[in-house]
Formats: sequence, C-alpha cells, structure tokens
Amino acid sequence: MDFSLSQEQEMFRQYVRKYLQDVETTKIARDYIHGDINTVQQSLAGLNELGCTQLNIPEQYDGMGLGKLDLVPIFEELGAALVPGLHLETLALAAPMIEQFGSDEQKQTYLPSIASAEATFTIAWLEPGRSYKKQGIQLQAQHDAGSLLLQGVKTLVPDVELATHIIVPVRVNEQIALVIVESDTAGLTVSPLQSFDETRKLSQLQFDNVRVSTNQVIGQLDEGWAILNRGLLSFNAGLSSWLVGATERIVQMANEYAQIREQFGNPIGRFQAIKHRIVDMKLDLETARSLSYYANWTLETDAPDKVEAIVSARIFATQTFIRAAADNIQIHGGIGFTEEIDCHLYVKRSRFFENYLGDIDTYYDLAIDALGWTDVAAPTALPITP
Amino acid sequence: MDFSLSQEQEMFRQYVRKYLQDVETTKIARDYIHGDINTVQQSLAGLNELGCTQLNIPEQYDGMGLGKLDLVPIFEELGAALVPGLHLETLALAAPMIEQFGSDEQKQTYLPSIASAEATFTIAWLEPGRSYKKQGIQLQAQHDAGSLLLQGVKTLVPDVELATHIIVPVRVNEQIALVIVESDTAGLTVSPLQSFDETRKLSQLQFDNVRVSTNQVIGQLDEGWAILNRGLLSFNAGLSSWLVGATERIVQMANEYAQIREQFGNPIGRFQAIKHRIVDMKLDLETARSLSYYANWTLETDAPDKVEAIVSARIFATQTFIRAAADNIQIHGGIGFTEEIDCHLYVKRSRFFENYLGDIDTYYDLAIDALGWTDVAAPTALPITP
Amino acid sequence: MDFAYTQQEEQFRLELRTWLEENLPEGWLDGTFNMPEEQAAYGQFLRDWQRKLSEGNWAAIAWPKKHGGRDATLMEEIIYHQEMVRVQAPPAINYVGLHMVGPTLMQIGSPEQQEKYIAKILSGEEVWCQGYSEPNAGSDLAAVQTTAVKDGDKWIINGQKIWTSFAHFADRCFLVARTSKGEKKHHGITCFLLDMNQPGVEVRPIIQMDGEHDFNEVYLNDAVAYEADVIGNVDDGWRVTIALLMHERTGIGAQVFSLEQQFDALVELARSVTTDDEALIEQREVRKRLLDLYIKSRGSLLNYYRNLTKQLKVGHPGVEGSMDKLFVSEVTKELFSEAISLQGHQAITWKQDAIYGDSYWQKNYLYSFGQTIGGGTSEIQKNTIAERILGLPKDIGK
Amino acid sequence: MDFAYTQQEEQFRLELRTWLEENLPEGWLDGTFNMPEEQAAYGQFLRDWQRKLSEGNWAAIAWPKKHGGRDATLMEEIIYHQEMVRVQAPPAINYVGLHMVGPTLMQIGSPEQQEKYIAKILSGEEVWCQGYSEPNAGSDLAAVQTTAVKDGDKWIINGQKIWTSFAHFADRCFLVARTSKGEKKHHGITCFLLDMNQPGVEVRPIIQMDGEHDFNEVYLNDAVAYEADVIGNVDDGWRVTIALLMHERTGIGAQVFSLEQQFDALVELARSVTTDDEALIEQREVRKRLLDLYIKSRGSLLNYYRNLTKQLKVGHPGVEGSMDKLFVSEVTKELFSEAISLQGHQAITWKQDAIYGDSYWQKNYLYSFGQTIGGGTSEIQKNTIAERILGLPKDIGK
Repeated sequence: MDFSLSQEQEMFRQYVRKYLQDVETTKIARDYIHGDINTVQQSLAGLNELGCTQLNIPEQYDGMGLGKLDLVPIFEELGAALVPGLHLETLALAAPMIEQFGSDEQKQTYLPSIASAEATFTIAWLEPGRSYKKQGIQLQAQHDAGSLLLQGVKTLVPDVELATHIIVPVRVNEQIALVIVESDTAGLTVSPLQSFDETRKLSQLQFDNVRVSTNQVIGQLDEGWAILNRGLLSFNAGLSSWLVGATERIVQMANEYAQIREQFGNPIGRFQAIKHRIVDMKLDLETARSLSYYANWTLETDAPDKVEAIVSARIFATQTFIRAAADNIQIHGGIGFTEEIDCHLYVKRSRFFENYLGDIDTYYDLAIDALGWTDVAAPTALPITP
Repeated sequence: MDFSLSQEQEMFRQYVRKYLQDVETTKIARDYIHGDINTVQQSLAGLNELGCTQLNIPEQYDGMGLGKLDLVPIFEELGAALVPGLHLETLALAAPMIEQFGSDEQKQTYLPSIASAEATFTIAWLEPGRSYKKQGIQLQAQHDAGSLLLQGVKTLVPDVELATHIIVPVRVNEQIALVIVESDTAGLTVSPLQSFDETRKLSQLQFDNVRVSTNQVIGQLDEGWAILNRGLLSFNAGLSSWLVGATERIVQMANEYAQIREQFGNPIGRFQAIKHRIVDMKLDLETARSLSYYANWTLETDAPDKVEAIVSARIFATQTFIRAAADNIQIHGGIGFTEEIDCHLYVKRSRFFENYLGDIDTYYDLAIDALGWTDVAAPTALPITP
Repeated sequence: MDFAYTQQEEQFRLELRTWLEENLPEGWLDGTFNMPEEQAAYGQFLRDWQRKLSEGNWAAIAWPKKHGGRDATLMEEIIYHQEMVRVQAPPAINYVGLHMVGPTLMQIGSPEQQEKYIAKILSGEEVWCQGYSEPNAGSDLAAVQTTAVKDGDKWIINGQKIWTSFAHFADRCFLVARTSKGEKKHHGITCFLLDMNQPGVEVRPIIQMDGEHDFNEVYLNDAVAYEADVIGNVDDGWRVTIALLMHERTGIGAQVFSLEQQFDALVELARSVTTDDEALIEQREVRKRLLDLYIKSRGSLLNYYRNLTKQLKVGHPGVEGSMDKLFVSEVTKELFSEAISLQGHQAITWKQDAIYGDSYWQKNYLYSFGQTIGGGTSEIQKNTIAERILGLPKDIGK
Repeated sequence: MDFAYTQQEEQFRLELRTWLEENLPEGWLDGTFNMPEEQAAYGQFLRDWQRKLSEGNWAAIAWPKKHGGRDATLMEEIIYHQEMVRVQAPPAINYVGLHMVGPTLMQIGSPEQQEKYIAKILSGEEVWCQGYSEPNAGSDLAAVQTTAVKDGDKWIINGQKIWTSFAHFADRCFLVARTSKGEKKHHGITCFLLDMNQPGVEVRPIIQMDGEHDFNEVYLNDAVAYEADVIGNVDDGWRVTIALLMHERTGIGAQVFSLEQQFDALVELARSVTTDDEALIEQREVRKRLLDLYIKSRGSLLNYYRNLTKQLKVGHPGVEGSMDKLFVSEVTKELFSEAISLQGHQAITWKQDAIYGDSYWQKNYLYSFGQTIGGGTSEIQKNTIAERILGLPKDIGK
C-alpha cells in the first residue's frame, strides 16, 4: 500500500513550481488577458524545457515514456498558477488519443511535435444551440476524392490563437468521426467571442468546405465517438489534477490572508466563521486530491473502476473548486471583490470548467451507468446483509 | 399592508401556551410514549375548553366560525410542545373537507362533535408497498345494498387509538371515493406497528368486508381524489404552522443552551460555529414563518396562488424543521444525544412529517405544475426584458 | 393580515408610473436606449435624470415637503422602490446625498448647513459620497485611522478611505475622521462635510471583478475642512455615523424587489434557452432547482413585508433589517450562481456574445459576490442578529 | 502509487478470515444468530467472544507477541479492521482495555501494573472503562473537576464522570482526577487505575436517543485508590491522558470500512425497496443522490489510505487523523439521513416493522448523531485542523 506520489514526481513538481514562481505565477494569465500571446508562448517553451510536454509521450516519439501519474504534479502546478494555454487539451486529450488510436503516420507526425511543444491542440466540439451529447454533433463531413469536406459551425472553441491543430468531431454518414484540422486550413473562418473567463479566449469557427485528408481521421470513420470518450477519461483525470492545484492555491490564499488581516483587534482567521470555512475548503481539497490521485492511478493501470473513479474525481473537484473560489472572495472581503486581487480569476475559471467538454449532469449519468445502477435487474452483492 | 397576526390571534396563542406550560409541555408527549392515552385525552379536553376545537367550525355547527388564520397560533403552539393527537388531521383535514364537500347530514353529525372534541379523525391512506399517488389507492369498495363493502389493507395509519373516525380513500369502479369509517366498525382489524416517532402510534388496518353506508362518502363517489387534494391544501397550511412552532421551540432550546453551557471558559454561544449556526436556524425559522403565514392567508382568501404558496410553505418548513432539529443535537453535544433531553423527540417528528400525506418529491411537482412551468409553451410575462 | 394597498396608495403608484412613462428617456422602456459608456457623459446623464426627478418631486419622496419631498409614508416608499425596480430606472447618482446625508442634515445639521446643502442634494447639483471605510476598518468602523487635526480655523485631514461609491462623481464627502484618542475606540471621532474639489483630495478608481467601476479609494493629503464643515459635535461623531447608517437600511426593499424580478427572468431564461431543441425548463431537475429559488425569493419578499409591518406599527426600522439584508443577499448570490450553472457551457460567454445581451447573468453573478460583503458582510450581519435579536454573547474583540 | 497488498498481507487476511469463519457463533454469518438482549447475558456473550479471540491471538494483534499480541504491522491492523467489519463481528467489550489502557500501560505503566493488568485485559477477564469526560468538561478535558485527595496511603476520589462507555460492564476505570491546582488548567491532573467494584463507585445508565445504553454516568463518592493505582507521576497526568488518546485514533479505519459497507447496503436498499412496483433506484434523482454519497464515501476511504501511507512512512499517526474523523463522521451522518429520506414515509417504522429487520437504517441514523459529537465534536476537530494543520490562530479560551 502506497497511496502517494513518488519522490521523483514530487521533485518534478518543485521544478515546475519554481519555474512558475520565477515568472510571477498569475502574471502569464494576466498578460494573456491583455492580449499578450507572447508570454504564454514563452511559458510553453519554458515548460517544454523542463520536460513537461515530453513526459507522457513514448520514447520512440522523442518523449520520456512516463505514465499518467507523472502528469499529476504538472497539472496541479499549472492549475495553481492558472497558466493559460492548451496543456490539458494537448497533453491529456490529443496525445493519448493519437497514441492509442492514431495511425503510425499520425503518431510520427504529431507526437514528436507535441513533445517539442511545436504542436498544440484545441478541440472544436460544441455547435450553436447544441449539446455535448452525440446528437449535438451535426457538422457534416462529405467524402470527396479521398478527402472529407467539412461544412458547419463550431462554437466556444478555446484558444484557437494558441493552437496549431484542432480536433473536430464531425458527422459522416450518421457516424461520428474525429478529424485533426490544421488551424490555418483554407475555408476555416475564426470569429472571436468575448469570454467570461478572460484567461481563456473563445472563438466561433465557420467551416466552409474545409478539405481534410482522410489520413487526418483518428481511428476509423465510425469510431470517433468511442475514441473521444476514451480520450475524455484521460482529459478528465488530468483536469481533476488541474482543479486540485487551483484549489490548493485558493486555500493557501485564504489561509494567508486570514492570518494577516485584522478586524476587531484579531486576525480574522481567529473567528470561527472564517476559520472553519477554511477548514471546510481544506477538507474538500484533500478529498478532491485523494479522488484525483486515485483517478489517475486507475487510468494508468486501466483498472476496471476507472470510469466511475475518473468521473467522481472530475465532479467532486469541479464542485470543490467552484465553492472554494467563491468562499475565497467572501473571506477576502471587499478587496477580494476587486480586479486587482487574483480571487476572481479563479472564480471565472471555475465556471469555465464547470461544464467544459461535457455537462456535469451527463457525467453523473456516465458514472451511474458505469456503476451498474441503471441495470435494475442486477443486485449488488453484499458480503453480509446488514 | 398588514402582514401579521391580529392582537386577538396573538392573545389566543398566549392562552394556549399558558395551558401547555401548565401541563409541562412535552410531558404529554412523553406520557404518550409510555402508552398513557389518558394524558393525551385530557389535553384534548383542555384544548377544547380553551376553544381550540371550535375555532374554525361554523357557528351553526356549534363552532366559532373563525378563519384559517385563527388556527395558525394554535398549531404553532401544539408543534412547539409536540402535543400528540390528531389535531391536524381533525381540524385541518377532516373538518374543512366535511364543511366544504360533506352532505348536510354529515355536517350535522360531525362538525358539532369535532367542535366538542367528541369526534377525532385519522386518515388511512397508504397501502403496503404503494405510494401516496392516485394509483397507490387500491383498497376496493364494492356496492352492496346501499352500502359499500371495503376490502383491503391500509398501513402506517397514525393514532387510531385516539380516533373515533377514519377517513379512507378507497377505489370504487376505478374512481377514488373518500369514506368516513367509524374506528370500531365490524370487520376492521387494527394491528399496531412499531413507530420510529414514539409520540405517534402507528397501525396497519385490515378491512374485511367492512360495511359502510354510502351516506358516509364525502361528496360524490368519483370526487374523492379532488376533495382529498383540496383538503390537503388546508392540512399542509396547518402543518406548516405546526412545523414553524416546533422549529421555534428548537431555536429557543439551542439559544438558551448556548448561553448557559460553558466550554474553554466561555459560553459556547460565543463561538461562531455555534453562534452563527443558531442564526442560520433563526433565519430559516422566520422565513418558514413568513411562508406559512402567507400560505394560510392564501387559504383564507382563496387566492389564485394558494397551491404554490401552501406547498412552498410545507416544503420549506419541513426542510427547516429537519435541519434545525438535527443541528440542535449537535449544539447540545453529548447531552443532546440522550433520551432524557427533548432534542431527539423533535428529530423523530421531523422525519415523521417529512413525507407524511405526500412525498416531498410529489409536492415539488404539484407546485411546479401550479406555477405553469410544465406548460412549456407558455412564456412568463416580464414587464421589461432585462 | 391584509396584503391590499389602500386606494390612496394605488393612486400614488399610478401617478408615479405615469410620470415615469412620460419622463424616462426615449427608448428606455422598450430596451432600445443605450446608456452613455464614457464616464463623464454617464455622470452627466445621471445628474440630468436626477434633476428631472427632483423637478417632478420624485427625487426624495420621504423628505418633508418643505425641502422638496412629499412627506411620503413608508408604504409609499415601498411602492416607489417597486416601481423603480419595475422599469429598472437609472441608478440614483446622489444616492448617498438623498438617502443618507440629506436626512442626517435635517436631523442634526446646523441651519446654515441645511441651507447650504439640502437643495443642491435634491437637484443633483452637488453629488455626495461617504467616507467611512478604510483599508484597516472594513467591518470595524470604530477602527478609523484618518486623522483631522485642528490648525487655527481649519482642520487638516490625512488618511485614506476605500470603497467610496460615487467618489468619482462627487462634489462633497460625508467624512469620518479621528480627532482625538478616546478611551474607547469609538470615542474621539468627528464627522465632516468635506469639499472634494481641493488639491488635498485624490480619487483613484477601484476596478471590480465584473470590470465595473463603482468604488474608489480616496487619499487625503492635508485636505482642509472648516469649522462650518463639522456636523454634530467634535469628538461625538460616533452618534452621527450611527444616525447616518440608520438611514441606509431603506435600500433593502429595492434588493428584495429586484430579486423577484431576477427570479422571473431566470424562469424566462429556462424557458427560452434550448439545447438540442429542448428548453431547459423541460428538465424536471431544472424545474426543481427553480422551485427552491422560488421559495427562497418569495421567503425573502415575505420576510421583508413582515418586518415592514412591524416597522409600520412601531414607527422606526428595527434590527430585523439585518435578517432581511443577510437573506436577500445570500439568495441573490445563489440565484445568479444557479443561473450560470443552468446555462451549461454557454454561460462562459461575455458581453454581446452572452445569452442575454450585455451579459446580464454573468455580470450580475459577479456583482452578487459584492452583495454579501458591502454594507456589512454576512458574517457581521450574523453577529448582529446573534447579539441583538437572539441575545447571544458578544464576539471577541468587541 | 500502489494499492496492492503483499503476499504476506494477503496470507494474514486469509488466516484471519478462516479463523473467523470457524469461530464466530453458529448462525452469525448467515444472520440467523440472535444476540442476547438481557444486559448481563449480553455482557457475558461479549466476554466469551473476547476470550475466544485472545485464545486465537486475535484480540490485540498490535500488541507485542510477549503480551499475547502478534506485533502486527499497521497494514495488518487495517486488514484486521476490514475483516471485522466485513463479518460485522461482535463489538469488543474491552475496547478501552485493548486499544487504550493496554498500550498505555506498556508505554508508561510500572512493571507491577503491567504484570497485574495486561493479561486480564487481553483475555477479557477484566473489562476497562475510561473516566475522562465530565459534565462541565466535554470538549475541554483540562477543565476536569473530579478531585483526588491524599489521605495516608489512600487517594479519596470525589466527582462525576459522564459518557463512560462500558462502565456497566467494567471492572476497572482509567480515571483522570485533579490532585492539585496548577498554574495552567492542565497542570495538577493525575491518572488512576481505579477499581470499579467498590461502594464509592456508582454507575448510572445514560439512555441514548436510539434507545440503546452504551454510556453511563459514574458517580465517585469517596471512592478509594491506592499509591499503586497511580499511573505515571502524580500531577503529571496530562501527559498520560495525551498518550492514551493517541492510541484511540486507530478506530477511524473501522468507521471508514463500515461506511463503505453501509453505502453498499444503501444501494441494495434502493434496488430492493419498491413503491407501486418501481424500485427506488429507477428514479434518476435517487441515483444522483447515491452518486454524491458514493463519491464522498470513496473520498473518505481514499483520504484514509493517503494518511495511512504517510503514517507508514513516518512511523506514527499524524494530526491528519482529525481530518479523517471529521469527514467520515459527517459523511456517515449524511448517508443515514439520506437513507431515511429515500425510504419515504415507510421510514417511520421501527424495530421488526422497519424495512430492514431490527430497523438497521433508523437505528444507525439516530446513532450517527453521536458520531459527530463523541471522540471530539466536529467543531473541535475543525479547530484542531485549523490550528495544527493550517496554522490559523488559536481559538478563544485556549
């Protein structure tokens, strides 16, 4: 029994944390708010130098060939500092899908460039007025001379500005296919949308007969939905680590402020209304961390309970992040309500992730299915009836 | 604008409170736990002398002909002292149904005896394994020579020991009829059930060709469901007052204890974990009271929003009572966990009422329907679109 | 128990409603009017609106007739709030002047002060702000550190104020400063009617998390006030600040009525927003969450009416206002948080790209975080309720 | 990260499981065994069970082999708890002796005390209770008021203890009393190994809200202890009490594993209880509420494993135990409250008329209220976490 990160993993965390502290943590995020893409690209280069982008890429594709658990401390630190960019989408969604379901050519094309931070991926899934459900994918792809012609609209696509490639679920003959589209492909029009979370840019993408080689399809033409869902397990395991990291920073902020700020002649952290609320945050945080460690472990070991473990981690970590980010403002009082203090950046990101790549509600159903509770006939085996 | 009880109503409350204090408040409940029906019957007589049972009976039937609002302080006080008995079932369910839908003969038979406290009513609704929904009523009534023959089982019937009459929803030719059955009718077998809330007795009732005159049907044979639902509005308005009274006593208990009990050299009410929790209870209590006053007002004035008002009051007052009763134990600490202190009596009653005469869940749907939200087509008219 | 309005009250409502329909800016009621975005223009627009209100005797209805008010009853004030919320009237730029400084001047101002200020408050010619909070005295007003030192006929004022609404528009400030060290923290405080247009006063904006600018920091560097600018007695400002704060409570009604309107808007949102052609309200769980909010927003309104009844009977506002404030702000926060959740991932848009134009939901969601902080945090309200209504022991540090 | 058990650990589990299957009372595993209801018979049954356990060296596996234990590793202790919960083994009547007094005696008892008591603790021949809490010292142990006054070679003890588990079965009591007034409240305390079978000791039952009798009041009227009954040094009992309480923490594992089992039982309940022929679990909302509880009970287990990992590495339990205790007890309370709600009005039955025989759900629901109080209230746990893990300021009164 050893339910902890290894010494190496913790050491790697320290490198990443040190690097992010050197660039003043949320400065990258704040620069991005003001339209400075450069700082973000520099941070990506910096993270690449540390090895963050190579970790889970197989050695034959210029990576380090490490496991899912090795990504945990990285995502936690990225979350803590709210580093903008497509780290989760590239490392926890695109890379595993390509590695597991991509053609040899795709692996050779993309995995080394992910490892070298030359390729970054976003995902264009949602369509206007539609859902994250299978039926929500209506963007049409027509066969045309060995290619697919894509026609339709995707919306709320994050950070296209930072992406070299876009993963696009499309509809081909009533099946869902997953296509990799280069972000500068002809026929693709990007219209920026205003974003509630200013540290993530949003766009609407118009596909006007965008031509994509069938070589760009991940897996078979009818496998897109299954591959995407497999990829989402990896994504959500990574996301839950990210959320844990962000929440940890929040707890730290609240705790530090409560020890410094005085009212009525006492640090506010002496008042149980504040004191116990920070304890509640801490307890939720550690529970989210336990769930997220376990989620990543099930992913790494392909454990039979991986779906419910990963979905549980995502749900709980999301709820925890939303609650903690909101409570953090209340603990900070007036100053927490200002743009100047970082509190609000976490609140906004908490709502960004709330229903990102799948509604919370749908995730409930996914876990419930995995636990067999929709199969009414099947009884739970209890060792002994109480 | 005058959103308060009248001076007369508040004065009446004082009489009832004084009377119940004279009999040592929860002593009646505790005696009933130990099987002492006598004390309960004496308290009913006492309440009758004060006029509680006559209040809302029309003057022509020996009552005072007052309104629903006049019952509010009475039910609040009965709740505060957890007085056992069929007060709600008799005064807020049976009496209004008989007055509004009963035949002249029924009114003349029952209303004066309710006023004089000679008649008390319980209700036998639930059947084993069935719900409070219409389909849950399966007890069959067959026509037989001007009578109905009742065959079937009712369960979880409260306090039959205290009842002279039982209201029974039965199925007649696929319609629901409401029948008044005398509790000593031949063919009726009463089997006691153990009750979680010891201050309410429970029984299962076996109906073996119980013969009831058709004169005992309230309204028409096919009107039972509608009448019952109308009666439930009155019942739930009364219940919400009862719950408010019980919660008020809980807040009082918690508040008093927090001022007396010392730990670490301070009254525990100085610690915000306790202090603010009592404030939360108080805030919920006053909100429940506002909702319940308004509910009773809509009942009295037959206001168009009476369904949503009454259901809202019931839902909120129930949730408040459950939460406050539980928190009260935590505030009392170890002593609150003992049988000796009254805390647990309120906890148990809170769960008794949670789904009594209708699941909370069904009440949600009832209010939602009344608010027109299930009618997807109908838009809400906003004065100005925000 | 009686929820009816008297005929006189209904008449009052009708008169106000008619006046508003005739006097609101063109396009206001159908939502086509665009508020000026630039700050000076926005300020001027609000001043003009107040002047118009005052010309119709609608700026400060609770004021005595002799000062340009209407001697309005409490019920008329309620109706006034209801109608203003109904049309979402422009905010009162001189809120502090109309609802706090004006009544306080009438109560304890000298005849000269009344003469000098009251009329200009009403017309909006002089906008006021309120200099209470300081960086180290947020919830703890008695800890004020700004000093005023007597120098001949002048008072020299130094210090810093924060959370000063309207300071960027204001001509004068109702300022609290320490004039001597008393035995108790709240002794030795004095209130000044400070001229904002002087070199010793610097106003810096505070940008909120919703991107708006409602508050300011006010830096006082040798700012000057005169004998005539002292209101009440020197060193006896605590009593004055309490008097002023007592007048602030009338704002709760507007919040309660706004909450009603916001709830209706939420139902409308649930009806109109669809995913895959299904309206949100078609989901049973959405309806149940709406009902929870319905119950709470009704509860908030009814609590307010109940306290109002008491106020009507005893003639002055009670400490129950703390309960109303706590409840309505917490429920408002919950409502907007739910509104964001209900919209799913579509909620992450902003401004013109949001579901409701100008990101009504997102902005109000962010703004709602301030409501449980400003005007006394929820924690402070809870202490007040605990100590003054429930009789629980005083907290540490007090 | 590795959740596997070593082969040795699996071997240990198998050995214990086999022993239990062979030694549990006839009918225990298939649920047909009925526990004696009468108190003396029940006590005897539990003593017999402990004797049997001790004969198999299964009564106190963490004890050294020389004292009849197995020198068990922490992981073996965990497995032990898992297996005991799995078969819902009878409670350990000498819990206080085995898990608290015994280890404390080994740590700081005199050779004579060890000789006199340890073997009888293991065999269940002498059952122990713990005299810590007093009516005015519940959460605040240092406020103990029971006095012990030296009189020749005797100590004369007067006072009252409360919440004394097993006192109605106990032969001896690990008692805390005040022997002098120290400067600080926790000075001047002494621990005694008191004989319960003497005229000066009176045990009165406390009946709980679930109708059970687990606790007692113990009245001490000139009760007598001797020099030899003092453990540790006179006036230095605070250190001893801390040592004893540190040993108590191992109970959390059992709670965590029970919670897992209780959650499984709840799913089974939702599958098997029907209304109008529809199982509860067929309602989507029921499933969602179950998932929330699934996540929390998993979280509780995984938190425990994470803290256990740390304990395995550093060699001793940490303050994180407070987090485990707080979380598991709050989640347990929530689980049983939900279990009552889910059953609808059927939940209001009791004993043989309840849905599960002997009102498993109702009893545990009521019992769960005690879990956030006993062993340190949730509020006390929060203070511990705040002060010792987060470094927040100490509370008032400490």
